[in-house]
Amino acid sequence: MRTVYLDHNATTPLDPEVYKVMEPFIVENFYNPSSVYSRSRKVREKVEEARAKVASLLNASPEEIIFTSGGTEANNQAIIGGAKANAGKGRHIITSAAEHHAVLDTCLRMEKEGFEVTVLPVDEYGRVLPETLEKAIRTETVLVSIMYANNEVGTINDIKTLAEIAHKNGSLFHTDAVQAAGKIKVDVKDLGVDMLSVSAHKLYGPKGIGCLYVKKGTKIESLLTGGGQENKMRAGTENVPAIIGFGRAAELTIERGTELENHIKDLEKILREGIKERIPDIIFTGHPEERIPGCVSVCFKYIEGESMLLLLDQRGIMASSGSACSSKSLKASHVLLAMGISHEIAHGSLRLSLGKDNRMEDVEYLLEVLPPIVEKLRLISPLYQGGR
Amino acid sequence: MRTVYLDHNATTPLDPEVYKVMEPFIVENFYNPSSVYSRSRKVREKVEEARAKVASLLNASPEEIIFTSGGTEANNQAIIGGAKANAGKGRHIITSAAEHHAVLDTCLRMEKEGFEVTVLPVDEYGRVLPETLEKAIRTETVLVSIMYANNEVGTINDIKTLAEIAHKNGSLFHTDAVQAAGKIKVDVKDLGVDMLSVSAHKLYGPKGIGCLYVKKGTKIESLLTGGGQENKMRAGTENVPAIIGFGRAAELTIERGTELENHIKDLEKILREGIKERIPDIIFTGHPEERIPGCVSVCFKYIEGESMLLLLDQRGIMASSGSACSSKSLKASHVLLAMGISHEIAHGSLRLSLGKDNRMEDVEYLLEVLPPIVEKLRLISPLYQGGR
Amino acid sequence: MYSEKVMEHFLNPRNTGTITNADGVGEVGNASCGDIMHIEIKVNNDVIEDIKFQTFGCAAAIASSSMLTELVKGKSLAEAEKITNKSVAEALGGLPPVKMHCSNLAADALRKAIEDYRRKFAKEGA
Amino acid sequence: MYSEKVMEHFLNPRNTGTITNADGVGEVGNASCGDIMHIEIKVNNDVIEDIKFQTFGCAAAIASSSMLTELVKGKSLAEAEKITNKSVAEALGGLPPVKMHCSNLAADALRKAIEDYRRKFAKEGA
Ligand SMILES: Cc1ncc(COP(=O)(O)O)c(C=O)c1O
Ligand SMILES: Cc1ncc(COP(=O)(O)O)c(C=O)c1O
Repeated sequence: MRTVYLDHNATTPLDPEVYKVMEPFIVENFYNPSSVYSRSRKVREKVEEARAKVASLLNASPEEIIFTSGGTEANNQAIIGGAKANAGKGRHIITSAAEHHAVLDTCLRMEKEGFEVTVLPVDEYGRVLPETLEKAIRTETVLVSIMYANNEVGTINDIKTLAEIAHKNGSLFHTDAVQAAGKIKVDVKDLGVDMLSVSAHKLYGPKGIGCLYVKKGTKIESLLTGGGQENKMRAGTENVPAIIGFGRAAELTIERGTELENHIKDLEKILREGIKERIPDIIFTGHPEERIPGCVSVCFKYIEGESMLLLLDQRGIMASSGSACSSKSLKASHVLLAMGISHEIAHGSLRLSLGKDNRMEDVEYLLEVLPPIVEKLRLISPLYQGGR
Repeated sequence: MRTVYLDHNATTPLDPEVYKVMEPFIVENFYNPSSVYSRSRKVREKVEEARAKVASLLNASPEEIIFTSGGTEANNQAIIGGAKANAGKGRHIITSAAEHHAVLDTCLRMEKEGFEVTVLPVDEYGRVLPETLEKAIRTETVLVSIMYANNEVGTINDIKTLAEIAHKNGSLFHTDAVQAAGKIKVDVKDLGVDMLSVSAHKLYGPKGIGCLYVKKGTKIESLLTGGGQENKMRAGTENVPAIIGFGRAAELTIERGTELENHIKDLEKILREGIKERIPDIIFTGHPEERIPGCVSVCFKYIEGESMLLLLDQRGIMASSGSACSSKSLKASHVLLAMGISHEIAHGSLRLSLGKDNRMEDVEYLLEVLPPIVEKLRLISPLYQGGR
Repeated sequence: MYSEKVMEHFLNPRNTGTITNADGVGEVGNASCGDIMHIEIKVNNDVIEDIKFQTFGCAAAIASSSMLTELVKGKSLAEAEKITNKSVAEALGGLPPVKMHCSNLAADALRKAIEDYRRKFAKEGA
Repeated sequence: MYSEKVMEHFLNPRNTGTITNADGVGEVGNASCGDIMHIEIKVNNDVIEDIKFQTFGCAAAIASSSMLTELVKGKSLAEAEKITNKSVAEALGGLPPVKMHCSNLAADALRKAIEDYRRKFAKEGA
């Protein structure tokens, strides 16, 4: 059966080029980079080369990169480590209602540690408006964490402006750039952020590795204590092949430049227009322009997401409804609800996220398969008047 | 040049059999196990199969296994998560002076969170004596964390007795079994522990993955918050290939049974006797019998460890001095010092740790190469009277 | 995740739609919890002669509705009322624990439809 | 980790050992910090005619000692005293930051040896 992968926001296929550089470090060069013998030192060199490549993707310095086990750990590290190390400033944290659970839940958890947390509302597109932050920020605000690009609807926040507001107030600014890195330019200097999270498996790199950028001079506590790895900021024997793969994935992202972005934008346009033409009673969610390329988030009235996904799967199409991480949960997406979409409509959400290997045929196939699926489900829906 | 790897306590080579099962999940089956389509569900099944295998190695149930990014995270999770979730019992933690930094430093860090920490002394062999624990334990002791086998000297603690003492007192018992799993039998039921940490790369599995066994009914807080992975106990997209590799490594460990243990013990005996015969003024450290197989820890008087390692490296022999993780630090091993060994002697420590691929020729080669190296360094040492 | 039976019913749901001049109509659930089940029955001599459903919800909800209609079609009202949400789930070869709540609706909707029928019938009979 | 120069000196240390009837002896460091350097010199007409070292320590410490002896052998005491720990490290092509403290010992040991010589010489001269 034909298969079409349209779930690149959940995870991306590992680039064979990335695999090529990882492979020699999986079996053959298995050495612990902290050992003193020459083979270990060579592994250490490769780890440091990878760090430089990741730094370069973000326009950071290598010393500003802490490798973590993924985006979730990077977010936890930034929030817990950043807030605790700077609690002298105050014990107030600000985040937004559209954050990934790795940020939102981690912030809320800090309430147990005596922090107060403000969850900013977002507008109908999922954006945090600068004036909302202006109003909520206080002298005691130690940390502001607002995502760069949303994983469900793709909306991009104006991080530069938001970071400026935080800095004017003397607060740290962290952004979860897990969905941004690899899709749009991520320049920590230009954004002016203090901390920024990335996950390799969202940019054609391996799973189990990510990083936190920490601007030089930023005080943060480590999350994992133990051996002095990662400049004492993240203990644990380094996941060497994954780090090396992440480095190569970062390098390939740089090499691709805006070419990939344009290719994906072209496909996305046809996908959107095709859906709009073929299927009535739909609502596209997310910002119409300020959006990462390739993310088509759409709600089909009268029907429910999981049913759609399973019927699509029957035809070899892989997509998601709401966040991949909460796909087992029965609640409607907190992101869509935060954007003011009703439960009923939010339940009918479908996220199609394009990636570098998608071709026009994939989009055409989706456009052929999706309309009858929506129609089939609508016909058995008690909410659909057309069916009565 | 001939190379002989004698640093298996630092990390082990990935078993090609393990690699074989991982490989299809690195590039081809890259799907996120939390997605709903069939290819993801197949990946999820493999993850759960791996969990069952790891559980079986430890004589645990699959639901009792939380996958983590390695031994360090498992230790941090156990200590922070265990102590915080049960702080109602009291805010006192007990650990030992011979622990790996991932336990020792994590316990000490809990002082910042309002916990009191008692670091138990160890005997000359590095063991925690049950009576020492008896004396230190109090009503408010929420958690006792004592390692199963020591990474530097190989000494095995009497976990069963120690866990009983903790339980009589109503305290949780955690053991760091990172150096035990794969080398000796690890049976959580027989040991009677509440939590137990394992790291895959120490048993011919991949780096970047480990697990924490948490006995059914044990209350613990998660360390990383976010998506609801690992039964809400450990957020983050699963490191699928590593988990599958860990499962296979566990299975191979079970299959090997005591065969490997015996092979390594035979080599170890010859290694020890050979060193004793050929080099004077040495001190073997660790317990003479209660010891994991393959770990030969020895101090050579008058000389310093790193010099030895570099000269061994010149001849293709890879070994370590003290813990791999602290090899960049300039302090003498805290484990050897805790055992009452002087700084001067502790600086001259060498750890040779055998593994499954070592053969008699490797031992013979080491025994040929090591004595002249020790002699050379002694001759330029101001502490060595033979040199004057 | 789902048993073969669940998938089979989800992909080929039986007895979907509505009945013209239904004798009883039942609906449970609401959109905020993610599932709505609507059941219509045609009753003759205390036997469910025809039954149709419409469901807004996940695969488990759709399959449960479909299975329920199969289980009760041709059964007496008394027999049909014995059907529990649990027996629907069992007939489907089990549901994932996280989805058990979805099958909780089908039998409830049927019961409401029977109640509705009884109410009308009582009136007519009176 | 180490420069080629460091490794070369570590693998083939120059001027190791002791001098019979040395004119000056200097020792610094202690075992608990992990490094001990012992230097002996033979002085003739205020020139270091011979120098030998013994070192307990890591590769950086051994290489630093060896390099120091090469740097000062044949030099006048005045010139030798100008040698700093930093210049030893530089001559070695640099040391890893974490190891800088090791080279701190070599010049100190030499200075002690020169002091020792001066003390003896002063007595004899007196
Ligand atoms: C916006 C965002 N943040 C964080 C994460 C978590 O990253 P990871 O799965 O690598 O832990 C994800 C992906 O699931 C994400 O989309
Ligand atoms: C006893 C012990 N505990 C914990 C660890 C840490 O394990 P990992 O490197 O997998 O984080 C190690 C290995 O370095 C160890 O030997």
